[in-house]
Amino acid sequence: MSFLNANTYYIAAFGLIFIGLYIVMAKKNLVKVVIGLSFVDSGINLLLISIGYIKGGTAPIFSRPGISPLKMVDPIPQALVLTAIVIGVAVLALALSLVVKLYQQYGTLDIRKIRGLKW
Amino acid sequence: MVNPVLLIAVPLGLAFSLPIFGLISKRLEKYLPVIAMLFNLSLSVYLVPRVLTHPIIVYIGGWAPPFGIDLFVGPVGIFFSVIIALVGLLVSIYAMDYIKEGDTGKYHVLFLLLLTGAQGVVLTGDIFNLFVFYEILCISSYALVGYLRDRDGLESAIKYLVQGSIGTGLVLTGIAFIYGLYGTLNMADIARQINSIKPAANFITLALIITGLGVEAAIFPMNAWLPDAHSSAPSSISAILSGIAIEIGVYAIARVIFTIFGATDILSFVALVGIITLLVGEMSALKQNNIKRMLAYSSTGQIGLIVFAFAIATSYGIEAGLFQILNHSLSKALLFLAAGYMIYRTGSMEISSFEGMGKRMPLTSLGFTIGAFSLIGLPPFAGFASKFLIVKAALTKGGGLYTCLIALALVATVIEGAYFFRVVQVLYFRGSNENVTRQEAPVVALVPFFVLAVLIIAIGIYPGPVMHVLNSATSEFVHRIAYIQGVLR
Amino acid sequence: MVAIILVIIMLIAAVVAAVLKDLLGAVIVAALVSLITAILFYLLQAPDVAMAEASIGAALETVIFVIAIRKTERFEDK
Amino acid sequence: MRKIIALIFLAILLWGITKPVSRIPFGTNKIKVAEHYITKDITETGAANVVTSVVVLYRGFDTLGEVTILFIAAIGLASILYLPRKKVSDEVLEESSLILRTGCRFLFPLILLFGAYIFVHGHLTPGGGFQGGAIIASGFALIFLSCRERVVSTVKLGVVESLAGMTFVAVGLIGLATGGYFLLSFLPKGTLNMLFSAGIIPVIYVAIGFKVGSELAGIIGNLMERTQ
Repeated sequence: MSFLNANTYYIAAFGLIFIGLYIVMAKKNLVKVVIGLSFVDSGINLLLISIGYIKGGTAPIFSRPGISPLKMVDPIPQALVLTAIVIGVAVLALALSLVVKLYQQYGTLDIRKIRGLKW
Repeated sequence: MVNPVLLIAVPLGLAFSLPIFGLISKRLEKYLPVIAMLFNLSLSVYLVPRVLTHPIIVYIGGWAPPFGIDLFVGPVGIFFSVIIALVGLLVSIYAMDYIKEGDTGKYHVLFLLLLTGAQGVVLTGDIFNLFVFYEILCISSYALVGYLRDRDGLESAIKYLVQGSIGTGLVLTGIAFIYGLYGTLNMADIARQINSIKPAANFITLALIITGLGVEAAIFPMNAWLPDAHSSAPSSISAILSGIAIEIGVYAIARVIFTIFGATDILSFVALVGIITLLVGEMSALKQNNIKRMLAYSSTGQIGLIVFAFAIATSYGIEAGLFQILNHSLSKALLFLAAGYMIYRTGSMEISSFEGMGKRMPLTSLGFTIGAFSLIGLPPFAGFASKFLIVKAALTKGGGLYTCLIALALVATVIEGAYFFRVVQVLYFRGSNENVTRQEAPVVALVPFFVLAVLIIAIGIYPGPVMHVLNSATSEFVHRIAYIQGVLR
Repeated sequence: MVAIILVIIMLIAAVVAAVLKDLLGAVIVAALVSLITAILFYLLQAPDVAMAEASIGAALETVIFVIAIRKTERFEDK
Repeated sequence: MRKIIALIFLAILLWGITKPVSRIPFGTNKIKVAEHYITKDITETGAANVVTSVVVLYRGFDTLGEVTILFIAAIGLASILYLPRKKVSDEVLEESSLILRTGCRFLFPLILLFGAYIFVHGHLTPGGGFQGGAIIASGFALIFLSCRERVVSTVKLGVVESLAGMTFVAVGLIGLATGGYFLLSFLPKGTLNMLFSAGIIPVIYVAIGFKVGSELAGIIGNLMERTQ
C-alpha cells in the first residue's frame, strides 16, 4: 500500500502508456489506434510532470508576495509538457484527416481490409 | 559575422509567409523554397572555413548553456547543413515543374518546413530541442507522403504516422528519464554527468532513445514503413526522404551514442544490426519489379552500411560513414529524381516498362546510370571512395567480427550490383531499335541531374576538399570532451 | 487519497475505451481520461499544463474525434 | 497472435523501465538547472509565472518549433483533405434550433474575450498563448457546429496564422539585430505583476494566441467542410 501511495502518479503514467501501446498494437480499428496514440501522449506528459514534482511544493508562479522560490516545483517539465501537448494534438489532427480520407477510399476503418500495398 | 541561427530562422519565416505570397500570386509560391535553400547553401558554404578552425556556439535569446538553448555549429553540423541545403535546393528546382496536382502552395510550405526541421536537428545542442525539430521533420514527412491522396499514399502515410509516433513517444520517454536522472537537457551538460549514474539506468534510457530514433532512420526491425512511404510519395519527396530524412535519423543516433552517452560498449551490437539491415534491404530490393520500391529497399540497405561504418567507431570508420552519407544523399536523390520523370513519361513503375529509355530520355537515363554506378561503388564515382574507406576501416579495426561483417557487406554490394545492372540493361539494351521520339525531361529537371552527376564524379575523382571537412567532423564525434568543454565554457 | 481514486477511475476508463465497440462512446471515455489527467496535473502543481490539457486534450481533441467519426462510421465492426 | 506479441513487448518494456524509474524517486527535490530559473526569474525576465518565462524566453526556440508543428498539422491536413473544386456538401444540414443559435451568438464573443484574457495575462497567471488560443478555437468550434448560417472563411484564418507566425520570427530577428541574440528579450522588463512587463513575453504570447487559435479553428473548419 505504501508502494502504491508513493508511486501513484508513476503507476498512472505507465498504466496509460501501456494501455495506449496495447491499443495501437492489438486493435484493428484506425480510430481506436489513434485513441491509443493519444493515451500514449497523455501518459508521457503525466510522467514528465511527476518527475518534476516536489512533495509540498507550490506552483512555480509568484502570484502573491512572500512565496519562497525554494519550495516551487520544477518549471522545466511543465514547459516541456506544454510543447508535448501541442505536438500531440497536431499529430492527432493529421492522423484523423488521413483516417477520414482512407475511409472515403476504402469504405472501412479496419486495417485488415486496408491492404493495398504488399508487405 | 553572420549568425548561423539564420539557417533556421530565414526558411522558417519564408515558410510562414508563403501562404500570403500565395494569395498575391500563385506563381510566386514555387520560387520561395528555391530562394530559401539558395540562401542556406550560400550561408553554409560561407561558414565552412570559419567552422573548421573553431566551432561557433550560438546562444538563443542570450542565455548561456545549460540554462538556454544553444546551437552547436561544428564541422558535423555544417557538413550536414551543406548537404541539406544542396539537395534541398536541387529538389526544389526539380519540383517547380514536377508538382502540378493538388494544392501546390501547401506542398511547398511542407517541403520547406521539412528541410528546416532537418536543419534544426543537425545544429541544435539541446536534446529536447532536437526532439522538437525531429518532430517537425517527421510530421511534415507524414503529410507529404500522403500528398497525392491516392490509396497507396494514404495507406503508407498512416502506417508511417503510427510507427513514427510510437518512435517519437519512446524518444520523449527517454528524454524524460534523462531529465529525471540529470536535471538538465543540454547535451554537453548531460554528457559531462553521464557516468555519475549506474549503467543499467543509462542503458535503458539509451535503448529507448535509439529505438525511437531508429524508426525514422529505418534500422531493422523498425523499417516496415520505409518501402511503402518512399515508394508512394511523389518522387521529389522520395528523393528528400531517402536523401536527407533517414540520414538525419542516423546523425541523431550517432550524436546520442558518441557525444551524449559515450557508449562504446554497445557498438558491436549496432554493427551487427547494421549488417542485418543491409542484407535484408538488398535482398528485398533484388526481387522488386517496381522501380521505386527497389530504390526504397536499396535505401534501407545503404542505411545499414552507414550504421555499420559508424559502429566501427574508429576515426576511419566514422569518416567512411560520413562519406557514405554524402554519397548516398547525392546518388539516391539523383536516382529518385531521374526515376520520377521516367515514371511520369511511361505512366508505370514497372522496371520492364522502361525499355528503350536510353533512346527516349538519354540524359535522364545517363543521370540514373551515374547514380546507380556510384551507389554500387564503381570507380571513378564518389561511391567507390566511400566504400573503399569502409572496407579499409573495417580491416584496420581488425577482429574476427568486423572481418566477417565486412565480407557480408561485400556480398551485399554484389547483390546491389545485380539489381542495378538489371535496370541499366533494361534502359539501354532492351526494346526495339526503331527510331523513338525523344521525350526528354524539362530543363528545370535536367539542371539538378546535371549538378548532382557532376558532383558525384568530381568528388569521386578529387575527394581532397571533402575529406578535409570530414576529418574535422570525425574528430568532433571522436573527441567528446572537446565538445563538452566547447559548450560549457 | 484523492489521487489514488482518480488514477483508478482513469485507468478503468482507459481500458473501457479500449474494449468499447461504440467508437463515439470510446471517444467520450477518452475525453474523461484527458479530463482526469488535467486534474492530476493540477494536483501536481502544474496549473498551466492543466489548463492546456483541459482545453486542448479534453475539449478540442474530442471535437476533432467526433467530427471524424461523423464522417466515417460509428461502430467498430467485428 | 497480435495480442500475444503486444503483451510480450509490453512486458519487456515494463521490465526495462523499472531500472531508470527506480533511480528517480517520486516527489523528492532533484532540481538542478531549474534552480537558476526559479531563483533568478524575477530579476532576469520580470515575469511572475516561471513556466511562462521558461516557455517563451529560456526555451523560446522550442516554442517556435512547437508553433511550427501546429502550422504543419494545419497545412498538412488542408493538403490531404484538398478538393480540386469546391464541392457542395450534399447532406442537408438541419437548421439549428433557436435556443442553440441565440446561445451560440451570445457565447461566442464571451469565449473570444476569455481566450484573449488568458493569453494576455500569460506572464502573470496560469495560462498563455496555447491555452488562450485553444479557448478561442473552441469558440470557433461552437460556430462551426451550431451556427451553421455563419460562414467562417478558412482563407482569412490562414492569413491570420501566417501573420502571427511571421510576427514571432520577426520579434526573434529584431532581437538578433539589436542585441546579437535570436529571440533576445529586447523590451524593458517593467514592474513585476504589471500587464505591460516581462519584455517580449506579452508580444510573443499574443502572436501565439492568434496563431494557435486560428490554426485549431482552421483544422476543425477544414475537417467539417472539406470532406463530403
